[in-house]
This record gives sequence, structure tokens and C-alpha cells, in this order.
Amino acid sequence: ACGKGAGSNSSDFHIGMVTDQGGIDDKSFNQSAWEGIEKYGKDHDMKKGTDFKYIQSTSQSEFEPNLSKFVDADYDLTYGIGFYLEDAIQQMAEENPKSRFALVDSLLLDKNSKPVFLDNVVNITFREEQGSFLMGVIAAKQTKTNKVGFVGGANSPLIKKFENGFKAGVKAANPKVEVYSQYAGSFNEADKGSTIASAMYDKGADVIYTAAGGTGNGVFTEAKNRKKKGQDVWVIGVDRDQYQEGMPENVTLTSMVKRVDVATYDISKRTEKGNFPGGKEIVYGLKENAIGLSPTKKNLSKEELAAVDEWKKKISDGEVNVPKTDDEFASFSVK
Amino acid sequence: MDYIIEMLNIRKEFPGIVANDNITLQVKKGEVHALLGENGAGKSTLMNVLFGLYQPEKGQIKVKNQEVKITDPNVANRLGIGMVHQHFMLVQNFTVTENIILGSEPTKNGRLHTEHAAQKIEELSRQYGLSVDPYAKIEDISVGMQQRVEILKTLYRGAEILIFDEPTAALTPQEIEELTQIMKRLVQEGKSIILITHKLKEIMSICDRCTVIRKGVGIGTVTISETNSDELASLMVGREVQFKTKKEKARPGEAVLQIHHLVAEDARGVKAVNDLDLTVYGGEVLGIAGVDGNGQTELIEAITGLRKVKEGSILLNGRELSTLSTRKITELGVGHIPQDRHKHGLVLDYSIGENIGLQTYYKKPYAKWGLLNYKTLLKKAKELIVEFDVRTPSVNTPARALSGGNQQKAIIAREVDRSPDLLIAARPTRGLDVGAIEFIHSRLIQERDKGKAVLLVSLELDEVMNVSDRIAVMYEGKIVDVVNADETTEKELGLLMAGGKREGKGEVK
Amino acid sequence: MNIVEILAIIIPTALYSAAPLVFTALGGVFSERSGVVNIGLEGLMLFGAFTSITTTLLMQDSVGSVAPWLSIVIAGIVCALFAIIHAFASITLKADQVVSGVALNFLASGLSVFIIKQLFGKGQTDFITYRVDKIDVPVLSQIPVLGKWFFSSIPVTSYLAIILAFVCWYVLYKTPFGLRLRSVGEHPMAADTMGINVIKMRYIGVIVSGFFAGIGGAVYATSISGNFSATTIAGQGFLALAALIFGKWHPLGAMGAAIFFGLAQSLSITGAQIPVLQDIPSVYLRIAPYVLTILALTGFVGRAEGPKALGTSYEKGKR
Amino acid sequence: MRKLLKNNLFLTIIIPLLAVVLGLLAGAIIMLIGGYDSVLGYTSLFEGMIGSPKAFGETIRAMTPLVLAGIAVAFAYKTGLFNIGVEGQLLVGWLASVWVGYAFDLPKVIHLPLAILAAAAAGALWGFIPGLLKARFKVHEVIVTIMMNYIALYMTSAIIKANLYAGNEKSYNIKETASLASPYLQSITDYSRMHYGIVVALLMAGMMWFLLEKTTKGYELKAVGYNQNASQYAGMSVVKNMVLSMSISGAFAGLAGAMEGLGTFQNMTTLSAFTGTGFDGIAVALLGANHPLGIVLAAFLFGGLKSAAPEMNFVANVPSELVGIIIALIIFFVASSYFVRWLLSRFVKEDQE
Ligand SMILES: Nc1ncnc2c1ncn2[C@@H]1O[C@H](COP(=O)(O)OP(=O)(O)OP(=O)(O)O)[C@@H](O)[C@H]1O
Ligand SMILES: Nc1ncnc2c1ncn2[C@@H]1O[C@H](COP(=O)(O)OP(=O)(O)OP(=O)(O)O)[C@@H](O)[C@H]1O
Ligand SMILES: [Mg+2]
Ligand SMILES: [Mg+2]
Repeated sequence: ACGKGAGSNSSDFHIGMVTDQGGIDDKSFNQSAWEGIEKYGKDHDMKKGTDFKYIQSTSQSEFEPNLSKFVDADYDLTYGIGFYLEDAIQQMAEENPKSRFALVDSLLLDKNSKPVFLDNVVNITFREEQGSFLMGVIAAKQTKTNKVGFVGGANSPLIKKFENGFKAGVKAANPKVEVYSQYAGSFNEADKGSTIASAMYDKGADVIYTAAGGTGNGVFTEAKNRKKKGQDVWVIGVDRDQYQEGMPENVTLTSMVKRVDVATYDISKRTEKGNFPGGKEIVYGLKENAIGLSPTKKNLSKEELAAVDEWKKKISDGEVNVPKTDDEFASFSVK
Repeated sequence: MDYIIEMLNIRKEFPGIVANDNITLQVKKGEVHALLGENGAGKSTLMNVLFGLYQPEKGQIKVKNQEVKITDPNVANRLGIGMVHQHFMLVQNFTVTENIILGSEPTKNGRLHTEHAAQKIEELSRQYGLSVDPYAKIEDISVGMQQRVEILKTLYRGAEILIFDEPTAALTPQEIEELTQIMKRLVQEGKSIILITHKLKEIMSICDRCTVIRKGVGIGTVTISETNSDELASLMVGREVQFKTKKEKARPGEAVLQIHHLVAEDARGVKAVNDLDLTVYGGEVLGIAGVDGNGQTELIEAITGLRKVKEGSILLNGRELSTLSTRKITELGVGHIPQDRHKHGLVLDYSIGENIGLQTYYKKPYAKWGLLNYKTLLKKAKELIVEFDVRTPSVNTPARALSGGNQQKAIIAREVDRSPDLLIAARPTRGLDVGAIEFIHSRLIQERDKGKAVLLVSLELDEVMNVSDRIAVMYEGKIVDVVNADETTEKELGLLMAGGKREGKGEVK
Repeated sequence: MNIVEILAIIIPTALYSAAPLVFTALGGVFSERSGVVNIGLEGLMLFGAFTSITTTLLMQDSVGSVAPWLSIVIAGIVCALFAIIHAFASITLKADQVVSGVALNFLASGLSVFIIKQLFGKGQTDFITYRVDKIDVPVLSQIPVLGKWFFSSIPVTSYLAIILAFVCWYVLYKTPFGLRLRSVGEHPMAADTMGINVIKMRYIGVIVSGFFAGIGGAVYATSISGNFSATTIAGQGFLALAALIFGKWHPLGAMGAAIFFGLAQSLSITGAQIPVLQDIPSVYLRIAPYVLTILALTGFVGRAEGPKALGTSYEKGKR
Repeated sequence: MRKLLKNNLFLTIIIPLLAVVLGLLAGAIIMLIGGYDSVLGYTSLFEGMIGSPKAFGETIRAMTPLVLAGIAVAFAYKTGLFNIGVEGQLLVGWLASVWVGYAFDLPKVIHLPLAILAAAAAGALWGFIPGLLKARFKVHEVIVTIMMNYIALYMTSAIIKANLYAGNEKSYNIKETASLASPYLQSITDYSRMHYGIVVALLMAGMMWFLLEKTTKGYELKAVGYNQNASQYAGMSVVKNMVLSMSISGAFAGLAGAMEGLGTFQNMTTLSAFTGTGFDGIAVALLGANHPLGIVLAAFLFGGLKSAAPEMNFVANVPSELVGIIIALIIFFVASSYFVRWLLSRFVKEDQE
């Protein structure tokens, strides 16, 4: 493969990124992660395509070779986006102690799936549950039927954080509100998304929070169809500001944004400055402004916003500890 | 002298063979013109040329003295040429009407106007004495009926000249009789007929003139009234032909096959073989005569284990077969020449060699520990191909590319070579030329003379009478009577086959 | 929730998600009835989805809400042309029909994403602004019970699909064209001797299948997914193929089978929302549609006898 | 030349080669149209296929399951059945191998073969069902196998979740004793993931050929494929042979799964979409003209192209999808070339005799 600085030597710092199967423009964390790297690149006039660059993985078996391309071209920092890359990163990191990696959304796990840390790997994780909690609060305030819904993609620990955070938020804001939640089983089945949404809306839910990637498209479709017919239903988007997806019927109440870009920018900066936080888990949450509300707030009422700020503070101050897992949620309560 | 059809110096080549080499055929209006030749002589090809399915490399075609180019069947139809193909050209799951109107459908504002067509078809079939139900599905009607549909197809298109390619090969004697009447009728109505057949008797009985082809070359045209079957035969094969298969008197031995109270059902669950008794002795040929559909097929399938035996017993040398698998039965010494060589007799995509091994491939010396020894298998096949003079380019030629005659010889080679105690031959000479027939009959006799029991099932009376020692007549699933071949007459058999009784003798159970 | 309400959820969603399958399966009927196997349905559907989304995105600013409808028609036409590849390879060049169908699938998925990247610089399109929406049929949707079941929140395309099935049935069984098409699939040589142009009929069959499959994909994209990416069409084409065989190569049968899938699907998905079924482990609900299909086939539908000449290329004078 | 044309073997070789060349040519044109540097594109593509020991190793790794998927399709095809269920059979095989590989503690000599056999058995079962339904109830194998694919997809994930879940949507890793991974092979291909699976794959390819061409069973299986009536007449059991054929085909597919589970990944992810290997298998079988040797070569080509696609994308920015397009075109050319073959064979007929 081509060595570093192929083309020009506008910089001696090189950042690589390997997407998971979602692809670079997944309207989600791959895209967001790249945006962060791009921004960092621009700010430090690095050259796209040589100084910072990405490879897309179209299949699980490509993760490792893709990472190794950056290793061979000895890039200074290589991001692996998404927990699916955990094995590959671990493998590559062990084989190439000199190269530095950043794994987004997961820790490295050992044989007995206990977390392990490697000095040349930084693990980037987010407090999705915190953001989801705020979405729950909003949903609880917004609903007129006292019924809201959650649609998840694959039923995994990661998505569970979204669900439990959301449920906790609802419970905190208004215990009387009932939450329907269902997992589609995959992130790319729009038809299932819309079928689930349709069922939930029919059962009276009027706000649905979706953390389901492409499956979520179906939820939006369903909501728009109903809005058109004058039904008062909402969707809460995820990862990025999904306001546009809601147009023209305007069904996006708000979105839980997960600023992977903030993280990638930050880690890149630290690494270039020479303090690469290897062997650590760096957690980004409300405090770091890496998790939070979408910029577009048109559809949110004064009091909803007020409530959000109030809870945000409580969470940041550690007054409230938002549950991640079903067990934590079971024992969750707010005074 | 005006001809309605003239095919002059036609040459048609297929990769490898010249199927028609400078053949001339001239048909007069209102005559029945026979086209005679061995299997593979080039008859079908010539007719396919006339019908526009093939384009000739050389030669000229005139219809009513007009030179014409027959580029496809449409043209042929327009010129009033219709063809009844050797292998029927009928869509099985369509109705009679649908088959007939296909390609020139009457419509009423875009919609198929079947009723109207059906009427026309009924009129036609009344006019020509073909009784056909326009609404019946092809798959539900008899072969004879199907053929009449083929005829109607041509008439419906107003054909003047009708080509019949081996129309009788698939028919029962009764059906053949009916067909003869139909042809006579057609000629009366002013149609002209070209008839391909291997059966000299038929030619003698209904044809006016006959053109003979040998190996793609035209031998000449003779007027029937001025010739006889022997002459025709030798013209066709190019040598003297033995008609009456010569054989000494049979020396029957032990009973080889004993059937008691056999009951077997057909696909529809009707008792096709109904309480049947039959005994075949070693060293004799027992012929089963009967109109098609009286349970012959089911009987054979029951004996060979291809059909479940409902009741009764089948003993081979005293050993019960009715519960055994086909393979076991074959191994116990039953040989079977099936009536449909393409459906049952051969794996058309296997080489002729592999086909000859179809019954023995798993046995020593061809197989050891499940391993197949192709060398010995093919070596054996080569020997048999020579012995039974199967005409094939090589032992590796796919069976599909062989003529029916040669395909049949291969099957017989396979079955006879195992020298089974009981050899069942079902319509073994279907569609074959006299040369092949002669050969096959003599092989059957040879087996008999080796002391084997031969069970011959045929719809052609003269075959049965000519080859068998005893003849059992089958009617509605029962053997109604058993007679000695040299003591009976066609008339008597015909009567029995129609369910009648023999005078002086009560119905045998 | 009582049964009436449950059905009011299941039936509309079933018809909603069945529509694309119905269109595609009907396409398959034409191709296979003419004797040409069409494994390529998946690819054709995918290419239809791709075409409709791209064209909608390009048109919607100018033509507004008719964009998706136009795009569906365009998708149909484009895929009809696309199908000619399959026709040419398998009919004219006598390529193995399965082979060329499979190749078509590869080509469709590769080409579509490749072009998307050319056009939009990314492997996944934006969402279309105007879609094919679910509607309540005026008046009819007011009928008690039935209105909620059959006439509420169902996109027009679902009704069109059902109507089309009947049209196809009429064309195939009541017109000369249909008779000829079927004859070519059953016994091409017989058809030939009756002066029917076998090659032409088969081309028509394949092209029509392309047209309908394209529409099927377009309907999926414009009414369900709303955008296009490599994974938008993942297996629906094969389901349509299954529906076509399940339906015994009969237009109404194929429609029935497709709707059966739809019902089983939406039952399995909404199941988690339905009191009784809630407690069943979700995996059983998820595999239910496929298990049911197999059982149905084994149980009562039984042997599916395809057109006799299906999969065989036609050569004059071949016995 | 004539002489050569007569030689069928020559045809069988030259025609696919021709198709490959044409396919690549077409690919180049598409690259040009797309405004990419086709020279750089192809150099990087070949770099990525066989340019370095590592690339080569990855190509071998990628081809291993394709060989098995290919012979699975071909085997069924040769016996008159169309198995588009390879995908599902592969998935259950993958799971079975991982499960056995994880759950037991045994010496390698037992553990590894056991895990491999488990995969074969699982795949065989997944092929047995459609085979049985086809033979007994005349249910079209195409539908059943399609349905079985989905059932496999959802059940494997569910089972992993329930019994083997190690977090991050994947199962526990298999024990060292069940692994096909080979430090040696890796070291000589400087740390590609090449593993001993290739040996299994090649053995199986040989096995298929042997089974079909050298044994009485093979003779029966093919006969039943060609003509059931005649097979019955010859005393073969149509039902048994059909079921057997689908089971064997399934077993091959299951082994393809084992290659992933015991070789490449050492575990299994809870998939939410098909891997596609099964469908690639159809392509491989067809390009390889259903002949084991052809299949191996075809698998090498496809495996290489697929594993090299990212390199092409990395160096020349050509979208990986181009590879898919090229593969499609190659298949078309091969398929159509049966026509060429047919033409030539006619010539040949002529000048014998
Ligand atoms: N479609 C074809 N392709 C190649 N060769 C053919 C084809 N049709 C016929 N032949 C060859 O032409 C020769 C004549 O065939 P044709 O069918 O005319 O014989 P036939 O007289 O009809 O024989 P039969 O009495 O068995 O019907 C045969 O030797 C055959 O090998
Ligand atoms: N496609 C073909 N290729 C090669 N030879 C053919 C082909 N079709 C027919 N033939 C040849 O034509 C000749 C006659 O064919 P035909 O269809 O008449 O079969 P047949 O010998 O009459 O047997 P049957 O009448 O029982 O089918 C045979 O020699 C056969 O080999
Ligand atoms: Mg003939
Ligand atoms: Mg004949």
C-alpha cells in the first residue's frame, strides 16, 4: 500500500478511519466521526485523502485488512468506528504495538468478555443513556395520551442504554406515562420499523423515540403518513439532528445527538499534542457536550426546555445516576 | 400431369450428416402418398422442410406449380400445408380448442372467443367423422384422440395437404382402423395426404403411391397397385427382409412366472388389474394381446415392482415378488424392456455406454466398494454395441442423439445380456423400421430358445401372432382367454379383445 | 386490545408491506410462464428502488408531490430495459437462465451503488420529500370494522397491486396474447409449429417481468424506505420469487401468497404488541412467516408444477 | 486451431479466461466513464489480490468459504436440484462449529475434527429438510431453501444471544484446540488471516469430483437428477437419492460456515443480514462450470477481487462496488459463451466422419 505522505507532505500527522458496515454516510456515528476528523484536518490544514483518510468496510471480514492498511502506511492514529470493530482493533493493536488506535463505542473484551486495556488503544464511549433520559423527559411532557414508544434496532447492550435512559427519563418526569418498547432485530429493515411504529401509534402512543438506524426510516415514514392525516404524532430522532428527516410534515420533535465528532476531534487533538490517552476509556456525556439535544428546538415548548435544563443539571451534578441496563433501571428511582 | 406438391432435389444437412441428399417427392392431388424409409432415413426431416421448420440447403419446392419459399410454418399453413407430427405438438394442460386455435385465435373485442371456435371445431369433427370434445384437456384424452386433435389443427387452418409422420406408431389397432377411415374420408373431401409409416401393411391398404428413401437418398417412387410389401421392404433396406420370424416349435419347461388373483390400481385408484391369473413357462413366448388401456401397463409395473400390488401373488420360480423392490426383482432374474424408451428406458443425457450399465453399474466387476469402474463398464458396453449392432458414433455419444431404433437396440442389449429367467418386452418395436423389428423379434426368439420365459406385450396383432407361442388376451384387467398362436386367427383375437367369448369355451377366469 | 383492533393493525400493515412483493411476483409470473426462470427479480427490484429514489430526488423540487408517482413509472420502464440483458443472455445466447439471473442481481447491486456514489458522492441517498402515502379511502373507511380493516391507512399502491393481479389474470387466461405466452412456456416447439414467434414471446415475458419488478422495487422505496442504500432491497426479490412458486405461477395465486407473507410478517412484528403473543419469545415470532410458508406448502398447497419448458432454451428441431 | 477447438478441455479453460478478460476490460471502461484512473485502479486491485504475501494470504482466506459454497451449489446442480439455501446452511454450520469449538475441552486431534463435523452435520440437516420435502411432497426446493435461509439467519442470532453471548453482538471465541488458524501460514504471509481451512476446501472439492465421477452413488445421484422415471425403473430410490443429494450439498455449505467460525473469525456475530457468501457460491459454481477445478479457480478469482476491493478503494478511490459489477459481467460472458461452445461443437461435429 502507499506510504504516508503520498502526494504532498503538508503535515506529518496522519489520521485514518475505518467505518463499520454502515458506511461513511450512515447519517449516524460513522458520518459524525468523520465530520470530526475532517474538521480537525481543516483546522490544521491537513490534506484530505493523504493526511486524513477513511476506508469503508462492506463486510465484517474487511475490518482487519482495512485497519492494517493504515498501519502499513504508518498513520499516527487510526479510528475504528463501532463495536463491531472490537476484535479487529484488538488483534491489530496486539500485532502492532507501535501503532495507535481509537475504538468508538466499545471497550476491548478478553476471552471471558471482561474489559481489557491496551496501551496503544483508546476506547471512546458515550453516555447515550443521559441524552436518552432527556428525550424521555420531553416525551413524557409532550404526550397527550400518556403513552410513548421506543423502537430499537438490534437488541444489544449499546441500544439498551438508549432504551433504559429513555424509560428512566419518562418515569422521572411522569410515572403515569406508559412506555411501549420493541426491537426490530436489525438496523436496515424500514418496513419493520414502520409496522412497529404503526402498531404503537394505533395503541395510542403519540411520541416514539427511535434508535434503529435505517429501520428508523420506517418510523419516520409512518409518523409522516399519520401527521398528513392530521394525527398528532411525533418522532424523536437519534445520533444526529434528524429534523430534516421529519420534513415537510415536521414530525421530528427533537433528536438525541451523539457528537462522535466532538470525541474524534478531541482525541485527534490530544494525540497530536503528544498525550494520546492510550489504555484508557474516555467517556463523553452531557458534561462534555458530546451528548445532548439537537440544535433545532422549534417543536419544543418552553416548559419542556425548562425541564430539560433542570434534569441536565441534576445529571451533570451526579444527583441523578441514569441507568444503562435493565437491572439498573429496575432499581432506578428519583426522589 | 399436375402435382399439388413438388419437392425437387432437396438437400438438407445437419452438422455431421446429410439428412436429405437430393431427394425428389411429387404428390398428386387427392392421393395418399407414402414416404417409406428406415429410422434416420430422413423422412421427418424432409417433411419438416416442407412444413417450414427447416430450411433446405438446396432444392426447389412447388405448390400447385407455383414455386414457393416456405420460411416458417405460417407460410406452410397459408399454402394449405398441415402436419401431424410424429411426436405430438400439443400443450398438455390446454383444452382441445385452445390447442387448435393457438396462433390464429378468434377474438371478440380483444377477448378470446373460445365458444365460437369450439362450435367450428365440432362441425369439422362431425364433417370428417372425428369425434372430439372441444373442451377436454389434452392430458385427459387418449393418444388416438390427441392425434385427431392434431388433424383438426390442420383442418381448422383449411389445410389442403396433410402430412402424417408415423401416425400409427402410437395407436392401437382399433385406433389405426379409425385413422384409416378418417384418411379415406379426407381424400374423398379432396385433401391430399403424405403418410410416413414403417408398416408396409398400411401402405398397401391405403396408399396410392410410395416414395422410398434410404440413408437420406431418394430411391424412387412406385405405384402401390404395381408392387408388394416384400419389394417395398427390400427397396427400403436394400436387401431381402424376413417377415415371418422363423422359429422352431417351442419346448416349454417349468413355470417361471405364476400370477394369482393379482389386483393393482392405476393412478386414479381404479382397479386396472383386477383379479388376474397368468402363467408363463420357460422356453415360450407368451404374448399379451389387448386394446390399450386394459391394464397391460399396470400389470407389467406390478410384476417389476414399479407399482404397488394390492392383492394376490406373483411368483418367479416359486419366489414371491409382490413385496420386493424393483432392484431385488431385477436381481432375481426379471428383464424389462419398457414401453416408453425415452421416459423409462434411458437416461437420455447419459452416454449410450452408461445407459447400457443402468442395471449393473453397482455390481462386480463394474463396481467394488461403491467405486465405479468405468473402464470395465464401457468395455462391456462396446462389446454389446457390436453384438446388437447399435448404430452410434461412439460409446460416449449421449443416448439422446441416437435414433429410436438404435436406442431400443441398446435397451434390449442391456436387458437380454443379463439373461434373465423372465424377459418382459413391452411394445418393443414401437416406431421402428422393419429392419430393426426383424432384429428385435429374432432376439426375443433366441432368448426363448435358451429356455427363458418371454412375456411380450404388444398392441399390434401381427407382432403378437408372429412372435408368440401362446397368446393371452387381456380385457378390463383380466386375462379373458389364452390361445395357441398357430391355432388362432386375427378375427378371433379381435373378438376376444373386444370382450367377446370364444365359442365352445366358457369365459376363463 | 380486542381482535377487531388487532386486525385493524395487522391487515393494513400487511397490505402495505405486501404491495411490492405482489408487483414483483406478478412480473415473475410473466417471465416464468413464458419459460424463462427469473432469479433476477431481486436485482430488478433493487434497480427499481434505486431508479425511483434517484429520479424522485432529482424531480421533486420541480414537480413536487407527483414526483414519486412519475418515478415509479420511470423505474418500471428502466427495469424493463434492464431486463433485456437477462432476455438477451438467456434467450438469444441460450445462456443458463439461472446463471444470467444471478448475474443480473450482481450487476444491479453493483451498478446502483456505483451510480449513487457518482451522483451524490455517497453510498446512501437523502430522504425523498414526497412519498407514496397511506390514505384512508373516502367513504369506505367510514364503514364500521371493515373500514378500519381494509380501507384505512393503506397506500393506493396496495390497491393497485391487487387490481393488477386481476388484470394479469385476465390477460394471461382470456386473451390470445396470454394463450400464446403460456403455450411458449409449456411446449415451445408446438407453439412454433403454430407459427408463434417463441423468441419474441419470451422476450416480452422477461421485459414485462422487468417492468413489474421495477415497479415493485419503486413502490418499496417510495412508500416504505424513503431512501436508497445497498441494503434497501435485501431479499424481497427472493421472497417474491417464492410467492410466485407458492402461488403456482398463477397471478392470483402469487398475489395471495404475497399477501400471506405480508400477513405473517406483520403478525410476527406486531405480535410483540398483542397481549397473547407478547409472551412468545421474539425469535419464534420472527421465523413464523417462513415456517408457516413451508408448512402451508407441505400441508395443503403441495406439489407446485411449473411450466413444462421452464428453464429450457428453445432450439428449432431439437427433440 | 481446429484441432484445439475439438479439444473440449481447451474450450472449458479458454472460454472462462476470455470472459474474465472481457469483464476486466468492461470494468476499465466503466472506471474511465466514472472518471477514475483505471490503470491505478487495476494495479492496486492486483496489488490487493496477489501483490504481497499478505494480500495473497487474504485472497486465499477469502476464497476458502467460496470454494465450499461453490461446490455445495454445484453438487446439487449436478443432481438436478437448485440449492439457493447455501446461505442458511452456511450460517447454521458456522454456529455449530463455534458452539462445539467453545463448549468442549478436548485435545486438538479430536476437538477440531469434531467442530468441523458439527458444521457439516448442521448444514446437512439444513439441506435435508428441503430435500425431504421435495422428494416426499414435491415441494419446490427453491422456496423451501429461501425460507430456510431466513430461519437460519434469525435462529442463529437468537441462539448466540441466548447461549453464547460474549457482548458486542458476538459469541464467545472458540478454544485454541478447535481453531483452524495457523501461526505458520500467518507468518509466511506476514500476518494475513490465512488458515488451514483451504486444505479442507480443496479436499472437499476433490471429494465432490470423486463422489460424482467415480462412485456408484454419484452415478445414481446424477441419474436421478436427469430422469427420475428411468432411475426408478433401474431400481434406484428417487427419494433417498434426492434427500442425500441435498444433505451432502448442505454439508459442504455447512463447512463453508466452519471456515468462518474456526478460521477467519474464531467466533460468530449475531448477523442481522445475510453474509452473501451463499449467493457468491452460485456465481462461483457457474463460473467454474460446476466442475471442482473450475470452482477452485473461480473462487480464487472472486475471493481475490473481493478482498482486494478495499485496496482499490484505498489507493485509487474507486468504489468497491466496481468489483461487483466486474463479477456480474464475467458471469454474463461465461454464461453466454455456452453459446460459443455450442457453435464450435457444431463445427467439430462436421469434420468428424
Ligand atoms: N435436429 C437435428 N439435428 C441433427 N441431426 C438431425 C436432426 N434431425 C434429424 N437429424 C439427423 O437426420 C437424419 C434423418 O432424421 P429423420 O428424423 O428425418 O429420420 P426419419 O426418417 O424421420 O427416422 P424415423 O423413421 O426414426 O422417424 C438422422 O440420421 C438424424 O441423425
Ligand atoms: N436433435 C437431434 N439431434 C440429433 N439427431 C436427432 C435429433 N432429433 C432427431 N434426431 C434423429 O432423427 C432420427 C429420427 O428421429 P425421430 O424423432 O424420428 O426419432 P425415431 O428414430 O423415429 O424414434 P421415435 O420415433 O421412437 O422417437 C433419429 O436418428 C434421431 O437420432
Ligand atoms: Mg421421423
Ligand atoms: Mg420414428
